[in-house]
Amino acid sequence: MANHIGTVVLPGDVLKDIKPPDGSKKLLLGPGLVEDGDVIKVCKPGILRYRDPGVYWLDCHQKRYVACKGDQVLGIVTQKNVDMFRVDIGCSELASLSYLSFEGATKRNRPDVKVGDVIYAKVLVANKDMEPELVCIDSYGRSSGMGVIRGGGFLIHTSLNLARKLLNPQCVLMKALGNRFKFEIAVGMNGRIWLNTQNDVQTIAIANAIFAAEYMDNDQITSMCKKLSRVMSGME
Amino acid sequence: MAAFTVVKKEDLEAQQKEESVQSLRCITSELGPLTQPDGSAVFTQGDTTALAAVYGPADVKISKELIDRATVEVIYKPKVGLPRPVDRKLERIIKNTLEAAIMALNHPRSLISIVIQETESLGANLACCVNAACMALLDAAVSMNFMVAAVSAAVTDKGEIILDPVSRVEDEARAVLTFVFDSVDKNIVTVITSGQFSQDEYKKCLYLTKQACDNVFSFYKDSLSKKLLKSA
Amino acid sequence: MAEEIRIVQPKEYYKRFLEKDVRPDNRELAEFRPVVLNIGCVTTAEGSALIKIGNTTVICGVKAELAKPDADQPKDGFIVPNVELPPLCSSNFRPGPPGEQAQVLSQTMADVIADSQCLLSESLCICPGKLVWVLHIDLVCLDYDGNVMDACMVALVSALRNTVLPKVTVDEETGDIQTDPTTRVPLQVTCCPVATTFIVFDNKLLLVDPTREEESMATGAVTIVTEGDNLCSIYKPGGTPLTENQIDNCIERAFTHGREVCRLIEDTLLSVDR
Amino acid sequence: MPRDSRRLTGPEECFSPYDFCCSAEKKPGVAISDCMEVDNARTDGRISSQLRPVFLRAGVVSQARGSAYIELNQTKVICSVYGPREVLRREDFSLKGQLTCDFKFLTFSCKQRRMHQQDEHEKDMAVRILEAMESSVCLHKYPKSQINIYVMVLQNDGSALSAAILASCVALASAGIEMYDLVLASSVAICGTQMLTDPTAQEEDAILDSSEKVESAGITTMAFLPSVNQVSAVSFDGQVSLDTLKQSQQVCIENCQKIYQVVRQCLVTYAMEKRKLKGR
Repeated sequence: MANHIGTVVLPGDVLKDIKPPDGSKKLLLGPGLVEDGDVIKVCKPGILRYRDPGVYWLDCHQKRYVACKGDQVLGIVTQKNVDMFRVDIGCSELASLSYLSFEGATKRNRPDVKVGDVIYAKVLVANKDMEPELVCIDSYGRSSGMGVIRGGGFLIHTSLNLARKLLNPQCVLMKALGNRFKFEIAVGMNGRIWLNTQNDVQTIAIANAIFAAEYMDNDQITSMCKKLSRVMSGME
Repeated sequence: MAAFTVVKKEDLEAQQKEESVQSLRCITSELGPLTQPDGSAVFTQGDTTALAAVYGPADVKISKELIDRATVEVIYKPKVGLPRPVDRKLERIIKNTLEAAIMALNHPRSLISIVIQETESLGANLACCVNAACMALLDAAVSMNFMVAAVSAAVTDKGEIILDPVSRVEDEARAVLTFVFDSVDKNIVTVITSGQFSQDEYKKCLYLTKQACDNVFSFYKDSLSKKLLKSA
Repeated sequence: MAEEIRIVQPKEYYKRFLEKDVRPDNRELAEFRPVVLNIGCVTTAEGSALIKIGNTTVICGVKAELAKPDADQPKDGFIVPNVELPPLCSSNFRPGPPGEQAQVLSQTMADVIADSQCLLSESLCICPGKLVWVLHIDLVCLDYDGNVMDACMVALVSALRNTVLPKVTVDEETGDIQTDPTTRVPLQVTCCPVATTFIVFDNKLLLVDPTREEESMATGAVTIVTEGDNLCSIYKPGGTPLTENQIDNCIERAFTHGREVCRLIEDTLLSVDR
Repeated sequence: MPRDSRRLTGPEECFSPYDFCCSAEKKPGVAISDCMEVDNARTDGRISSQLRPVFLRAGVVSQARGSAYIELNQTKVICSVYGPREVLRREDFSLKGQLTCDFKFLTFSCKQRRMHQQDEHEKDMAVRILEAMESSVCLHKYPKSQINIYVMVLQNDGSALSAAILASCVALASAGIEMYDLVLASSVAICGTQMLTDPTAQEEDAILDSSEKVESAGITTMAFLPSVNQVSAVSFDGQVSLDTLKQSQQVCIENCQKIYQVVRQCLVTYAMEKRKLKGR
């Protein structure tokens, strides 16, 4: 199996030598892999990744978000219904978000959400035959950072794998930027990123830094951030 | 943007025992030239060029909605003027070809729309469009059962067969055949022919195009590896 | 009960039959529907034919008109085939301009005429650079029960074979046109291309001459146009990938079917007195 | 007119070869005398009050709810009925069902080629058919729904309108649409003192655009409900005195009664066949 890991596989490729690791009988297939009878088929172009125990998935480069259970996403409220909001999270249909799935919300006191608000939420239900459903509370009923994002800011759209890259603990971009600038950021798995900085110049700078980071490795990123901070200090 | 170019030199010939006429023209492509669509590609075969853009899975009009599978729509834009019946036929052919490749069952009640702009039609236009569309789908990472590669061949009056003909050859040829193969077991997804030809001429073309389609597939692989490894 | 299943789960319904190698209209997989051909049924047209393949009915009329040829091809006449799928023939079609399917069919007809060269546009020349014939070939589907492509092709060829044009002469000096409706000249139709359509059911079975229901469930289709011992067109627009052998098999069957249909057309032509 | 991008099109302007026939043989328009021979037998050998043989058949279109095909010698008309089906747009919702009619001469159905697009004449015909049928169909039984009649003339050799009405009537009946009564139709051509029953195209042309002026000439078409003995629609082109018109209408009614048996017979046989199929 080693020969496949880390290499690029394309739709239609059959991964014969993927077997559950000895010991556990279980084999977990991530995005891009489907079980077709007794073989495992690739259905997206991507890089095959493996993690113990027996977890396989593809790193694929994609712009369109397809809802997936447990993802934390950023969405924009587009409609208000009787008992739920419709939220655009960038997938094929609008996600639904119940009034009651906010911290401390009851039939009496409804959360204060307006059409156009940006929401940070978790995908509760993601099924190809149903519209996705969001919640803004964890299993304990707490809003662990989720809910309506207030206080201005700026929303940018990126490719999904850039979003994943930023969220990856190995990625130094956030730290590097954090050393120099003071800003708030929220990254959704659906490739939407919310930024809030001290002034527009910084917003633009950071946004560009993020876009630029897509095809950089960590060293390049750090050097880029150094350059950026130098330029910025020149401007301010 | 994952924008770059891979130029396949005539090393294709090396892989084939045929003489020089039996090779594809040089293939180049650019993945993701457009920023707005979910996936896009420019595909060039010799002087023939097509630009394809993919949107989806996106939301679909109720009138077009299918409850058990994704709606696949192809829009072919000719260089000038409104689409005429001849363009509609091309549209239909490309649509059915891609429908076979796309895993429509994975995205029910959604729309996958492919827009193809005729850029430069100098021989083997249909093949070029199909390949461009396939690359665009790969760029958008739409889930697919297999990839498709199209190759056309011309039968001259003397009965000799020329792979991937240029427009001049096409005009003079007695028949032009375009084949589309799938990447898994190289079965025939699409055959479109024009002009009269005998059965063994058909067989010959099939044999040659089948060999040549491997080049297209390996080209797909190279291009995508470059793109993906870059972003990793 | 059977009817209910047919409506609720058509696929299942068909599978049950096909397991036993028979189709719901008790045909075998490789069996064609009975064909009825009526040539010369519309006397207002220069040529006409009506074909019934099972329930599918297509009428074809050829109307000849005169026009000035294009400057760059002074010898070429015009052949203008058009296929109409009116709302009359099936509830799937709405009134208004032709839909995608009709356009594709029209184009296919035009392509087949060009590929098979059964009617050369030069043969429609009356006076080079001055006057040529325009053949408006209109195919109208009256009953849509599948396999319209094959039906159209037969109707088209029969109608062309049936077409006779009045004698038209152009005066060299004055250039006035003279029509003599009493003397009539038949069209020079050199050959008779025949289409044979197969559909792929459930990604494996090959059914010939599909009905509407079968078409709606098909996962792919192949149309093979034969002309004598030559192939005129192999038209497989996508759908389930097929192996070479499957397609070769189709070609073989297409050839035999082609000969039969040609014979039918010939016989019918002999039977119509003109 | 913009070129039709959805069809294959020929050159911009074409003309029929028959416009260039030798002048001796054909004048613009036919003289009425041409279609009348001595001892008022007509060119097709009928006497003035004689109908053409009617061939009528129900259930010819397998896909349609009901359909019919009628032949009056060379006049061939096919008609199919779809529905009742729900109205597509919500705004034209009504408790009374709505009846629509779509009428088309095939491009090759007349001596002169017709265009693909429906022209004024065809729209007018559609309206006339609708008027004839509407009063007889029990539309109140089909709320919120729509019944479509589609009529196509394969070949027009006169009396197309009456043929179309007969066809739509049989089609509706065979579709099991509830009707108060059958709708029969017949045409009469008036020229001077002559009453030509069930005129042919030649006669129609002669009367409508004849070169020499006639003091009274025209064509009456009447739709008649036999069992309730009422008239649902009358259409007349030309100019005649009022009592000649009355007279012509009388002739129409008589002819309709002659046709009644044919229509009846046709529907009975159709019902029988259906029964047999059910039995199996």
